[in-house]
Amino acid sequence: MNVYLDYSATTPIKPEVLEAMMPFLTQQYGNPSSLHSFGRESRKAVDNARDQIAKTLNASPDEIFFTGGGSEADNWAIKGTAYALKSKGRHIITTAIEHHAVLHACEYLEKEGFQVTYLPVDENGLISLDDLKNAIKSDTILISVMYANNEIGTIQPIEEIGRIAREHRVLFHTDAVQAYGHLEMDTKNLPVDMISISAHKLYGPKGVGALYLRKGVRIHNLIHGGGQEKKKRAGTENIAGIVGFGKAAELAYIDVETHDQRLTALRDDLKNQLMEAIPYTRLNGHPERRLCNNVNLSFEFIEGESMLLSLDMVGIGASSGSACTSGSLDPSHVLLAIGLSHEIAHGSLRLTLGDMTTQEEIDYVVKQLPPIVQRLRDMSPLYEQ
Amino acid sequence: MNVYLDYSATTPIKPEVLEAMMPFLTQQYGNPSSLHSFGRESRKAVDNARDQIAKTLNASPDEIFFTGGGSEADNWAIKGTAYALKSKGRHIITTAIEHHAVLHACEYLEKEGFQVTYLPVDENGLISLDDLKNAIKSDTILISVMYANNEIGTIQPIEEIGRIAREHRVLFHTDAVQAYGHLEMDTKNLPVDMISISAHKLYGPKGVGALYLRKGVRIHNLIHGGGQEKKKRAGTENIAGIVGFGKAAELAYIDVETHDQRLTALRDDLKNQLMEAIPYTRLNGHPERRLCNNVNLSFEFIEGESMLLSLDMVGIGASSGSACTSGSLDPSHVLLAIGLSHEIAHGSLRLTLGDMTTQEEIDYVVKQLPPIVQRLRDMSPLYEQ
Amino acid sequence: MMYSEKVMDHFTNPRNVGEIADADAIGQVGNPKCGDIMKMYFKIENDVIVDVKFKTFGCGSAIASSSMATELIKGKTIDEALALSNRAVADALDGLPPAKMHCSVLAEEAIKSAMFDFAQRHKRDFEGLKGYQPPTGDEDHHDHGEEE
Amino acid sequence: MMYSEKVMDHFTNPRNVGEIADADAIGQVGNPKCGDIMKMYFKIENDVIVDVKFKTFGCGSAIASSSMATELIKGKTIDEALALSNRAVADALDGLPPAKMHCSVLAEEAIKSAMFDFAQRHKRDFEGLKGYQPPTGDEDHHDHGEEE
Ligand SMILES: Cc1ncc(COP(=O)(O)O)c(C=O)c1O
Ligand SMILES: Cc1ncc(COP(=O)(O)O)c(C=O)c1O
Ligand code: FES
Ligand code: FES
Repeated sequence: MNVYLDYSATTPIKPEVLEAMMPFLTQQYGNPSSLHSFGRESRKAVDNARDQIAKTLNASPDEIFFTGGGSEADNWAIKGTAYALKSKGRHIITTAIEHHAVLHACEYLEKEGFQVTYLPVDENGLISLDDLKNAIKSDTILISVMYANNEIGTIQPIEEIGRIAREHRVLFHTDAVQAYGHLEMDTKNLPVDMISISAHKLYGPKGVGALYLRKGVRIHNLIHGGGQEKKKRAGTENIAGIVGFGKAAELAYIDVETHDQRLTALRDDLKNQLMEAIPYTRLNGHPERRLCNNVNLSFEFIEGESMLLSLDMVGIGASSGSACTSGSLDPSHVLLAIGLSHEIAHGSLRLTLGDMTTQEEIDYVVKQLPPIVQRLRDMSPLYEQ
Repeated sequence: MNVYLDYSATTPIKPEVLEAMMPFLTQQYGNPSSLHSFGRESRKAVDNARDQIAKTLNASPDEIFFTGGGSEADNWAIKGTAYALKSKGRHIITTAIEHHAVLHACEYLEKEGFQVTYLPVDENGLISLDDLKNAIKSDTILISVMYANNEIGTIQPIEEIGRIAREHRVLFHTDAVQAYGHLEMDTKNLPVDMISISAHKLYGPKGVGALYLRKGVRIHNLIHGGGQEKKKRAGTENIAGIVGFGKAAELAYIDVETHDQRLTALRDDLKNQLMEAIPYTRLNGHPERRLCNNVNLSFEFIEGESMLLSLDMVGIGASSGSACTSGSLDPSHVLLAIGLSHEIAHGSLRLTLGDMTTQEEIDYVVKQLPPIVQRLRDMSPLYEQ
Repeated sequence: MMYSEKVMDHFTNPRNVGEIADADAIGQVGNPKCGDIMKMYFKIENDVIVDVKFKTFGCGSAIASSSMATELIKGKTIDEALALSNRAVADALDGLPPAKMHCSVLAEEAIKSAMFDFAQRHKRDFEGLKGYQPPTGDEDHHDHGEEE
Repeated sequence: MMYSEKVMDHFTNPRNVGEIADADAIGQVGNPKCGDIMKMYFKIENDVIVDVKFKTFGCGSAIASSSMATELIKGKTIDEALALSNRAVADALDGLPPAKMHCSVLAEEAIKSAMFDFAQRHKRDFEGLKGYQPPTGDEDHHDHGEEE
């Protein structure tokens, strides 16, 4: 049996999404910037995708700018704001548990003369609003707090953060790459200025993302050149990718509530059964304020990669920490930030569910995982019966 | 009859290329950063594509870094070098006829405190090596000269430029987005440090490019984040796009000479017949040192967009100036740089040929274009019989 | 760039193309540098436009605007012609893309320029020319409507 | 991360897992902070390793390296065991990914650490331990082999 439980790393493309993309991988190859008919269909397709995404965010289409992925959107929002406002101030506030696309962009800016405050989080992964308020200085130009965490699924109080940002007239960016497709976001009510999203997390293609940029917010470009994306993001558009993103976004928000309920039930079943079956286990992330598809557990005395390997051998695809860094064995910065010791952080497992996940798959994992943990514990010098 | 003669704007994806991509748009959706089997095939596919491209450049695979397109590669090379070397110097040399991805990146850097010299070109679009030598100063950190121009097809003396750059220990970047796929580039012999390329110009998908970065050359990242691309370009890889790029590159270089000869013959036939049939016409770009697929003609007394519209009505897709700016009617900076007056620059037409171009198509254009030009001239207040 | 069918029709079959040898008024606006020149020739009898022709160097929407504008004012009085706004031309064409609205402005201006010529030749004053300043070549360098 | 079949075999069916209650020598290296601890137990008779067991907290290649290393030295003399290099362990596993070479280093070091323990207990000197410094906990913070 093959069970993919790594939907937060990436998702398969839905058949309807691929179908929408296919014309643009075959006959409809024109460049949208071209005047001729070959290009016109491409232009329409990009406009349509922009409308589809705008609708899901209750935004105006001209607030949506396509990028080459979530990381580019994050880098653009952060560096673009920093460079645009550097004469106003050089202080940025973010959190200790951001995705590396945000963290490393901030660290880069630190080397370039900016100051960055990394807000700590509590044991559930939540930032404190008081910490945030205290961190804001007269030269703070940007607050960047992720909507939901990719490792532990914790959902931040984005609306409250946004209100604080507004009060202090500081721009607010949120990395919603994991939240988008799961949570409703209404930009007419949500006080956010920039939102990063990425197609491949919601059954769209890899290599395409977008930045929502509230009307009137001016940041520098990250990629200069041709006049695409209203001169804010140059480069011949990835039409097929953009069309797929639009379709995927539309599908995700057709009935996001049912999606949420179904996944939440499966998630809780998986989590509860595993925690019952395996002693010395803790749940990472907030018990309630968490993504409907995220289970993150730490099993004491064992190490994550050997668990992943063992799971892989029985056909289960999972992740320990974030997929982006699992090539290295450095313990996840997120797990350390919620207070886990290095040893325990190393023994963490992330199982993320998706639209194709079935109860049967959950049951299979619940059957397979406990003996794997036991076998590795039996081999571990840290484990004493 | 539908005749696409805008291959320099973008190309259709070849069936073999799409076939190679399909698995990664369907079952093989794993994230290459994941440890499990779902991700492993993706990892292999990216590695294979990197090998394919490295081979065409006679480079090592670890000198190839995938990006979200040619514009990103250009921006990365230029800004990445500028920021990395800014303590060494702040002077950059480029040309007046670069693609906007290079020009606007340079203009942006000027606002950020860098100095940029824009080398002029002669009436054929060639820079002067003496001008280049004279422009180099003690604080010059980068020379960026495009391999072949996207509008007029002129091919620069890249090897000589590279040798001058080496002598002066200045990094040398070339935007080869138009040249790649047509011209042989052997990085073992060519003294270049960085090369930008883009898949959609050689029958690969849109939204994927690459930067060749010679081993040992250190520039700053443009997109920070996860550890992809040896930590030089973050973001979940566009696997399908990368696979398509690899395949397209391989195909392009299987028999690049035959490709060149065939297109050169068609190109010259098209150019000669049109110049014979239509008076007051000039060829733009170098008569010999030009891309095998580029015809660029100026027809006096008329304006480009109305020509494109008329051609479109008979099924012919072409471009006037670069596709990226044809939304605006500003005359092409390239045509002005080779000395054309504004009026004449406005009346220019670019016809770019490709692998699917046939003699029949050429004949069709030769039949259709002259009456179109005549009709527009008859309507023009600038034209006197 | 997506033009309406009306625009395409007037671009493909422009009405009133040509010159009038003994025109009573001639107006020319635009600048070859910008890629657009519009020239209009008028026959005027008793302040009524009995004939009008144009020649245009410019984009598709400039040609269509010339064609439509000349159609709209043929047979009209000078005052009616001066009242023609660029928006009316654009509307009659079922709209123009935002970046192309200025092409219709050229048509409005070409008419005004010709009527100014007529007024000068006959030492006349027209309500619609109040405050009118004839364009002076290079200055008429219009914004190409690019978005920032 | 692509492991050879040999690695997967030794990871799935590790040889010599366990402890030896009355071991003649024990070696432990690694650091739980880094996510890897390797502990080896030896029975030694006449300077020959008659039995060896290990326990490992670590990644797949650490477990496979422990298994392979213990196999390679079982029945060998102390001198032979001390001559075992991490590369020999990796080679016996048909190679390890570059970022995982240090896991085989742990195996080499666990053996050295145990032989040092044996040498100390019996006040012996071994050629292969010349210049050997036992690891001191926190300092043994290895580079995780990430590329820059
Ligand atoms: C010379 C040149 N450089 C850069 C680019 C930009 O490449 P891309 O469209 O892949 O961003 C293009 C084409 O648009 C080009 O012709
Ligand atoms: C929270 C978060 N931000 C950003 C990213 C980066 O997105 P992408 O992989 O599309 O570059 C990811 C996923 O990798 C993510 O989970
Ligand atoms: S004449 Fe139409 S763009 Fe200027
Ligand atoms: S033990 Fe294998 S990575 Fe450190």
